[in-house]
Amino acid sequence: MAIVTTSKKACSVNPLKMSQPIGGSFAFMGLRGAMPLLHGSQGCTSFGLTLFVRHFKEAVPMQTTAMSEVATVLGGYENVEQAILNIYNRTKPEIIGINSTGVTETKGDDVEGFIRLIRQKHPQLEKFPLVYVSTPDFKDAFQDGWEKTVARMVEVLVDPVEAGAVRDVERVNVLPGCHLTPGDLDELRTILEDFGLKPSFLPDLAGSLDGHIPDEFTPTTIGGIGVDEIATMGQAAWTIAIGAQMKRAAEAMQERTGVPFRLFERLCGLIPNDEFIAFLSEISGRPVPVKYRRQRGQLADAMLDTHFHIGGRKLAIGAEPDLLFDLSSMLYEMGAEVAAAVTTTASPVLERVKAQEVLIGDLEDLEDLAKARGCDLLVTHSHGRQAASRLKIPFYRAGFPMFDRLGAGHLMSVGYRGTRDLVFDLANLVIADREDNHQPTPDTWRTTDTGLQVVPPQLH
Amino acid sequence: MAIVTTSKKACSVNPLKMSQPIGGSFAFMGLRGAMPLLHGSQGCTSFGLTLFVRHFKEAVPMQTTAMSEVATVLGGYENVEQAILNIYNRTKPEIIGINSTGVTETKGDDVEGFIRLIRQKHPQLEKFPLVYVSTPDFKDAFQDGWEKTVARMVEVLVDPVEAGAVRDVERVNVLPGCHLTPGDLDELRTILEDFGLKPSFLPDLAGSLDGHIPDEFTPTTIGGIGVDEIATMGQAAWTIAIGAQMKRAAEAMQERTGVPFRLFERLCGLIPNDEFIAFLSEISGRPVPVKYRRQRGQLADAMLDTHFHIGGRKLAIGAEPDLLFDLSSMLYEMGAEVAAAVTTTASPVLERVKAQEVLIGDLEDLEDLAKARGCDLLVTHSHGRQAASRLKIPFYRAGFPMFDRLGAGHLMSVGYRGTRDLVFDLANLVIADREDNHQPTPDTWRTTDTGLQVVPPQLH
Amino acid sequence: MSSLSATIQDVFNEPGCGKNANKTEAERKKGCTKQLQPGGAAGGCAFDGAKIALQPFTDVAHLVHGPIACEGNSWDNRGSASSGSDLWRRSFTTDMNETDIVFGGEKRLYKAIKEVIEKYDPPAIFVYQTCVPAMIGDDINAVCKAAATKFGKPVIPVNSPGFVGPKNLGNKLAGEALLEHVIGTAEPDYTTPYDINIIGEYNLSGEFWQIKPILDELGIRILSCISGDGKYRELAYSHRAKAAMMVCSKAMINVARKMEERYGIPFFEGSFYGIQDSSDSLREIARMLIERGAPAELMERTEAVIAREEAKAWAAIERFKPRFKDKKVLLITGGVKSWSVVAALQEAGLEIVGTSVKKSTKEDKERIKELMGQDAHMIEDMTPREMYKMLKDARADIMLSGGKSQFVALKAAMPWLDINQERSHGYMGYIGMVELMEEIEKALYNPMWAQLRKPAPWDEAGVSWQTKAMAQMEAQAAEIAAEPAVAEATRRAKKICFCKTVDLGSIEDAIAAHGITTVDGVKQHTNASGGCGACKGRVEDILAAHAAPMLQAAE
Amino acid sequence: MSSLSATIQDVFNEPGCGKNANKTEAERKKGCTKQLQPGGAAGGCAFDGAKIALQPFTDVAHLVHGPIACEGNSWDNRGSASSGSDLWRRSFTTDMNETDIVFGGEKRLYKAIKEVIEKYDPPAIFVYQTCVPAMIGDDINAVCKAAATKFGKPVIPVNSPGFVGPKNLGNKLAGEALLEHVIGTAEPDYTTPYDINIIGEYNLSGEFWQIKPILDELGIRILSCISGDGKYRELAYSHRAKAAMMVCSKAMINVARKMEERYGIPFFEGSFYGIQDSSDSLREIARMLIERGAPAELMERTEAVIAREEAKAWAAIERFKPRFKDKKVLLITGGVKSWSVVAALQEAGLEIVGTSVKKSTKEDKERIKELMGQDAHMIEDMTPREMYKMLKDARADIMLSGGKSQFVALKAAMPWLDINQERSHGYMGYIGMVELMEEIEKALYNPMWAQLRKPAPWDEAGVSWQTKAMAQMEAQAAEIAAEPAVAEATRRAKKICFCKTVDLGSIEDAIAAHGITTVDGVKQHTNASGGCGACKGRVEDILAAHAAPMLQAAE
Repeated sequence: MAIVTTSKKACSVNPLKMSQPIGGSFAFMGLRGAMPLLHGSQGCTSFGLTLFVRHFKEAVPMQTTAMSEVATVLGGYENVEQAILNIYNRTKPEIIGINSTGVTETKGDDVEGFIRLIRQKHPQLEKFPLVYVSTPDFKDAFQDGWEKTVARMVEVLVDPVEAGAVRDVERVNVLPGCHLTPGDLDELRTILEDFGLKPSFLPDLAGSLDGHIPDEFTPTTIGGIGVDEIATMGQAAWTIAIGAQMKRAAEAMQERTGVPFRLFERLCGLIPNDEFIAFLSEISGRPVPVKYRRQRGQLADAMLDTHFHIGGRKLAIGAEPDLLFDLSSMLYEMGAEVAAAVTTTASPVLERVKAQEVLIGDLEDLEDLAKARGCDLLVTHSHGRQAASRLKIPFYRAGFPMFDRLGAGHLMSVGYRGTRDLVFDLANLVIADREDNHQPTPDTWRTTDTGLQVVPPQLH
Repeated sequence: MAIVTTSKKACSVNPLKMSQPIGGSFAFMGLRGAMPLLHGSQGCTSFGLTLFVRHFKEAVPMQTTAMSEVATVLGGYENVEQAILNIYNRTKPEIIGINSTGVTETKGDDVEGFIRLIRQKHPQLEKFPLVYVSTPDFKDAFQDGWEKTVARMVEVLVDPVEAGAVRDVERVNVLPGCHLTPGDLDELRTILEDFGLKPSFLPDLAGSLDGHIPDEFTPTTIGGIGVDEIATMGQAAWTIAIGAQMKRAAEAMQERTGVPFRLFERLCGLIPNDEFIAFLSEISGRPVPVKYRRQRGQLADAMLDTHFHIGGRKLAIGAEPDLLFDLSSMLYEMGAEVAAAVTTTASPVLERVKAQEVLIGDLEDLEDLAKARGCDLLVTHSHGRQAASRLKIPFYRAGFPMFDRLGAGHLMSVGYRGTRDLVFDLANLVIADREDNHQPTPDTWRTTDTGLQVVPPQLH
Repeated sequence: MSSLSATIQDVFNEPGCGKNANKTEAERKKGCTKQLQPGGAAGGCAFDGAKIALQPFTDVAHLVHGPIACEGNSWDNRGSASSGSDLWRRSFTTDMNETDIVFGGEKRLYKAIKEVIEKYDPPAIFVYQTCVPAMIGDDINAVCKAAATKFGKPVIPVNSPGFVGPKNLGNKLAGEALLEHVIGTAEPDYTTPYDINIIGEYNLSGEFWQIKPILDELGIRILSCISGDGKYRELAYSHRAKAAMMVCSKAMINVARKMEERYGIPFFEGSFYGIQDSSDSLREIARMLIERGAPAELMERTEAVIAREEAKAWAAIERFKPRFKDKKVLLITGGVKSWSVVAALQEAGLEIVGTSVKKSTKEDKERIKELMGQDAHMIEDMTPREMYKMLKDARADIMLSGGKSQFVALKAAMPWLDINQERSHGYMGYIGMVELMEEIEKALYNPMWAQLRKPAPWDEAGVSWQTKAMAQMEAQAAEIAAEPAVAEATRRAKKICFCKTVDLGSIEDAIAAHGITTVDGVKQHTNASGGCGACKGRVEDILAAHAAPMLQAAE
Repeated sequence: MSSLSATIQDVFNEPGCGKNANKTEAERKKGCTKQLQPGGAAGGCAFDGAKIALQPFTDVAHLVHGPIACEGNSWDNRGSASSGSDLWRRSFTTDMNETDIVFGGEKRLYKAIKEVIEKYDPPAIFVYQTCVPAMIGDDINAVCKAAATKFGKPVIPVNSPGFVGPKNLGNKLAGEALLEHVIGTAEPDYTTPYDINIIGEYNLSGEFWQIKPILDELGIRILSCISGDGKYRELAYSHRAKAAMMVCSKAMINVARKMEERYGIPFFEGSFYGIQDSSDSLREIARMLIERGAPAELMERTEAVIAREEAKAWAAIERFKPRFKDKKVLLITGGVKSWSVVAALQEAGLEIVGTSVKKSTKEDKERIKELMGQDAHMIEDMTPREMYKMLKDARADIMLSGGKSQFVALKAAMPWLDINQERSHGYMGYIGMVELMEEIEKALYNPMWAQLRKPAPWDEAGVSWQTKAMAQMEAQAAEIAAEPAVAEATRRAKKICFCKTVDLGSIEDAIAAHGITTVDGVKQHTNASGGCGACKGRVEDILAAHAAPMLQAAE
């Protein structure tokens, strides 16, 4: 039972957190033909855009209402209207997804009201899918923006289903948290299909941001789930929500359509995947394919091989709540000590992190804790690179953004296979660090006379 | 057109090569219930065994005829007989695969003759599968041992098929070279099955050395292809041979059963996989699944992302012929210069390596060449680690053995996906090296006045 | 009028700026606030611009006052290199929460400054204002002043909320902050007749270190580089320089001009991209220093070094000539670079088949014409599809551009090289130009392209997205060509002013109808160039094209 | 009799070896060549043993004369650490080809020596003979001699072809090479009364550096360590040491004993594994040095250091007590280690539920009984299935063993720790023992085990392979227990001698029938222990068990 505390600092140093509006835009990127639109100053969009481009190494669609100082004061109706019209006319999207920002929330723009007005004024937009989500920058974090936006998608885009309607038993909705990569979604799709299930992912970043070469020049998203498919998600037999952040959307789905849901808070590690695979076997009525039996064995074996290196490690981890919970739990189960855990925002999973304490803080906090507690493995997103080089401990990049390495979209942590590759990568990182930095020398154990309790760092 | 030369040194320093008998034993490890047996002194087996155990982190079955000095002189009949009987009685194998070694070849033991005699003497062994292959240590290399052994398996274990016999159009034989990992085989199996084909892998290391937890204590191989399945391989519609080393086995198969074969010399890279997938589409009569269309796009995109880092690299590569040809060709196609190429044994593919010269030599040769030619990327097996640390250039481990990192069995280089992950790994290695060792400083370009032709190393 | 508005107006009055010089008083008053188009904008904001300009000061703590978006989404994203402190790479932000919005964020800001000083003790703190605290009225000037007094340390307010305008406005607002609060607040230990400032150079990828050894060799001391690898104290005493070089015309011209005005430091606009430019800049630095009292022999030494470096560079480039024979380059970049690298590329045997002039001044364009001839392809704004067509039509072998257009080129399987800020290679000075050649050679000859251009074997020829796009465009072109009326309609339909959506036909009609000869005239009648002003050049070209026959007619 | 055979015979006459001491003259003559069983052997060969013993000499070039298998399949596979040269990690081999086999490999070997000297100029070269050149009659002694003369550098032949016997024979043959060619060929610059040799210590994972600081502190100089982190010159003058410690009883006892014989250097057999052993060894070193002339105060200083280090170690171990309460350890290792770590583990609160005695001497077993009581589980050779049962039956919480049995433990989801040569941690001396505790704690409390022991949810309980295996064994056991005749038959069917396949019943019958009281007697009647001799201990135990009632009966 971890104690969750919040940093008391006035100054955040080396933020771990990113803002919630771009978390919202990120969710819209998983819809087909979408244009995410931030209602704010153009910097709000351009920073987010740059972050996504650096992470995925892809052109990413994202627009702005380009609020000027004057517009901010007068209210942004005109900007929202003009932005929607411009996008609608120029890029011919299938949906525009709007998130508010700090600027427009401070003023208090009634964007839902604006949209009603715009639909009235422009009949061509009457039925055009427009989803708006309030996501001020000065509250919550990236993950919250995703959470709220997906929940809102369900509320706005899924057709209600009457109780007792016939369901398609093979159809399954999957609501993935923002901590899953396109590679994770590809893997989940394969697994579900191997059980004969037909999954609908909302959102589906695997279709849009998996780094394939597009079939045409289009300024909106390419791939992703279509608005038409979303509308019919109420016909599915089950909803699978992945990550606690997706409970809200799953509940919305259930409320709207009666589709029952099962929440998997984690999909990294042996037991979580046992539960997942058993569940799929149950709902599909099919036995577990040999492939997954073998993959399970491979994971168990990988755990045995790697536990010598991961076990006993003092982990410092900084990540958004669901990723933090998932990775730190897996590493705890491999024998690592979760010595420093920092996150961005509140979540019910935090108190179940296998650490004494979880701090809602920044990377300075993480670095200080890692140093004070003698951590010897750092896991966080690319912004941790400076801390890692100062701490001189092995650094595993996890989460968003990962801008200083390639292939971020294809990293996997879900499934037996994803977990297997992850623990191999981590162990190899530790082994390489040992070779590079901790070779024994004649002076390694030449301690001053302060007692054996002071064990040299390379002994851990 | 590379010129192939052989090192003239009397002393091999830091060998790249391993011996052919253990290459033969390795092939036997891909059969179910097999016990590979080396006819030689017990050291011949124990060194090989240790090598496999360190690579796979698995208990590996391998036995020895334990030739003593006296037995060597007198001839090894008794030892072979006793070894076969002991193995047969104790471990209840489905097949015993015997390779000769330098010791017994120097004496000139007629093992085929021994086996005939043993079968006569011990009726219980009359029909018991015993495959013998001559593989003296003082000739050829690991890959050759595999090549000869698989060809011999075909000759001995596959039932002949009469011309005009009905074939199972869905059945495909796959003869993988020893440069493929269990992970590669798993991937190939998935691909073939996605085209509705039923593959038989000979040998099938994926079933035996993929690191799964076994179902029972058995001293022989677990998993792998069964002797019964091998016998029926003549019913397949096609044989796919992977790596030039497998041509011999494929030809043996064709001769014995009439099954036509297609040789894929490479399966790493875009074009080789285009050819492979197109071939599968052709023989299966099925369109290419969306999954592989998307994977192709992902690979193309990965190539674009990574070519900035791989392009222009001066590659030093040491590997057995087929792996050398495969990886160096792929890297050449990504813009790397194959500046130093060293291999272990002769092969028709060598002269098609995209280098000026291919040397049959050792890791000292590779290190010297890499130094002289300013190479900045080293690719070879784990024994290259010392050279890499002296050269201070990024080091990618490829081939067998890989004893200083975990997960060797799951590394992939085949398929769009395997190539994609490989180029990401390589590019990230280069990026990390750049960050760690080549950050610009005020003195980086402070050249002495020797002309701009002398470009500092970090400019490459 | 608030002090920020005044500063902004002041910036837009900048006489050193070519663009402003051409604007009417009224236009200037509007500043840049109008040039952003909802749903169609892409660039960064003023805060972004301010941060870009100042962040390369390495020993300063850069503290961003605002909600997490401004700093949390953007930090550690620039490739400037430091030879000393790494404090500039750390990120500091007040990460304002809802309570701060309601009750004001000044207290938090003050506490944040205190924390930064206690923990990191920097020589100075730059405090960046952003939109939200500006909206709720946080007075960062007052907070900074109070903190500076309390902690005895410079705390510099940088008033640059994002919504006041685009990046280049932010660059200038940053410059204003330096002028108002920093420059002239310290004295160097000593001065020499060889002291210069470099203004607007960020030392991306450490590329300034490609040219600095030459300055060192000549005994020329960089008193302050604003801001690449810069230090606060150097900045504070930079007013004692004898001369200055302004590297990027748009970014901090106000700093250069006002330092000339206030401290009599003459400056010139130069570039270290390209061999000729590097030599010109070195000469100009020497000339100015001599003018300000340095011994005349400096010029001889400079010429000697230039001769030596040029010889070495040309010799090094020589080896690329056979490799570059018949190779064509499309150059998509802005401003100075659009022509400054052209000469070197041409010397190495590359043919430049087009260069973008989106951000170029009239002078830039003249230089391009000089170098590439009257028929130079000068490319304005293009859609990705158009850019692809251009690549194909011009039969270019490689595109050099900034990161933004990279995906167009790459996805079209065209060799591409980053020559803007995100690149990891330095291309400055003589050695940098050789480096550029090397990279071009690598990109051009990468065997990958041929593979990527091949369609998958199961795709029918002609159904790849590129061929589809091309076929579509060619069909349209054929249609147009076949029908003169359609061709004319198409020509006239070409959009000239994107902000106000004015096409060529409307402008031509207005010119013909009203005998307009000025851009202002066109604007009055058509509203073209009434937005961001970017199309001014295009309108001028149209006017020129119409003036010629009219003049002829008049003769 | 060739010189190699003579050497082998000599080695088997080794009076220092407990095993040999118990053998008859005839048995000794057979040497170890008989103990390998075709289709049932597993260990390394004599060449392997020689290389293991000598390779830790760091500045020597180790050149293997043979086909690629001997060196190509095995190099760089040991974790010895060096504080200086890394030459020992490079691999040199003649990689003999078919032509060499036909025409002889001596020329190639000579050329290889020349190449090594030209390229690496080592202080000496060790040349290892392997099977194939031995078969074809390559005379490496002659080649080494010629090369040494020609190049003026020691070239030491190590006659250790694999087929002459197992690893431990190779260890001794390596020792013979040192005795014959190296030791005594140089003089140290100076000597001190505190000079010792350490024999048979390989500095795996650098663990000797866990104890060396203490020797340094006491002023005890390691004149030569044979061979961990050793240097050739030190080895050459090692005959000037005042005393020696022999670390591993089996490996190089011939070196220790013959150095005593030739140079009067007394030695003792000691261990630095375990706290008590470390202290005993330090005391013994001090005692011997004092005996050889060192000042008596050395003992006081030694006692003081021991007291301090023990106190620190026990204090450090204290913290593991609550963690180790009720935890049971199964120790599967050989020789000295089977009891030397027991005391420390027990002191930390661990219960040792079994220890293997496969390679243990009678003395080792006595020590075990002392420590663990008469009912100590002493485990002989076991099949993996039996080992698993043992783990379960003894309800052990962790197994400590060498790498070979790891897969049994791990696949059975049992915590396991490598305490033999492949481990990457050092466990020597006081600090090493604490380190061992840490590793045990880590392994014991890893939450992974619980997960791995859970069957997959879709497996029915009881169908995992472990449960299947257990059920099978339990069914058998039940069957046996239910039927006394079967139980007795099973008991009697237990195999005692694996080489000659002799079961317990046959031996008991022979003892009963012939009143046998000696192992030799048993052998004559049953052939048991007529092979490798490993079962000698088991036969002794059977004799002892039968002797007791007989004695009682006689009373």
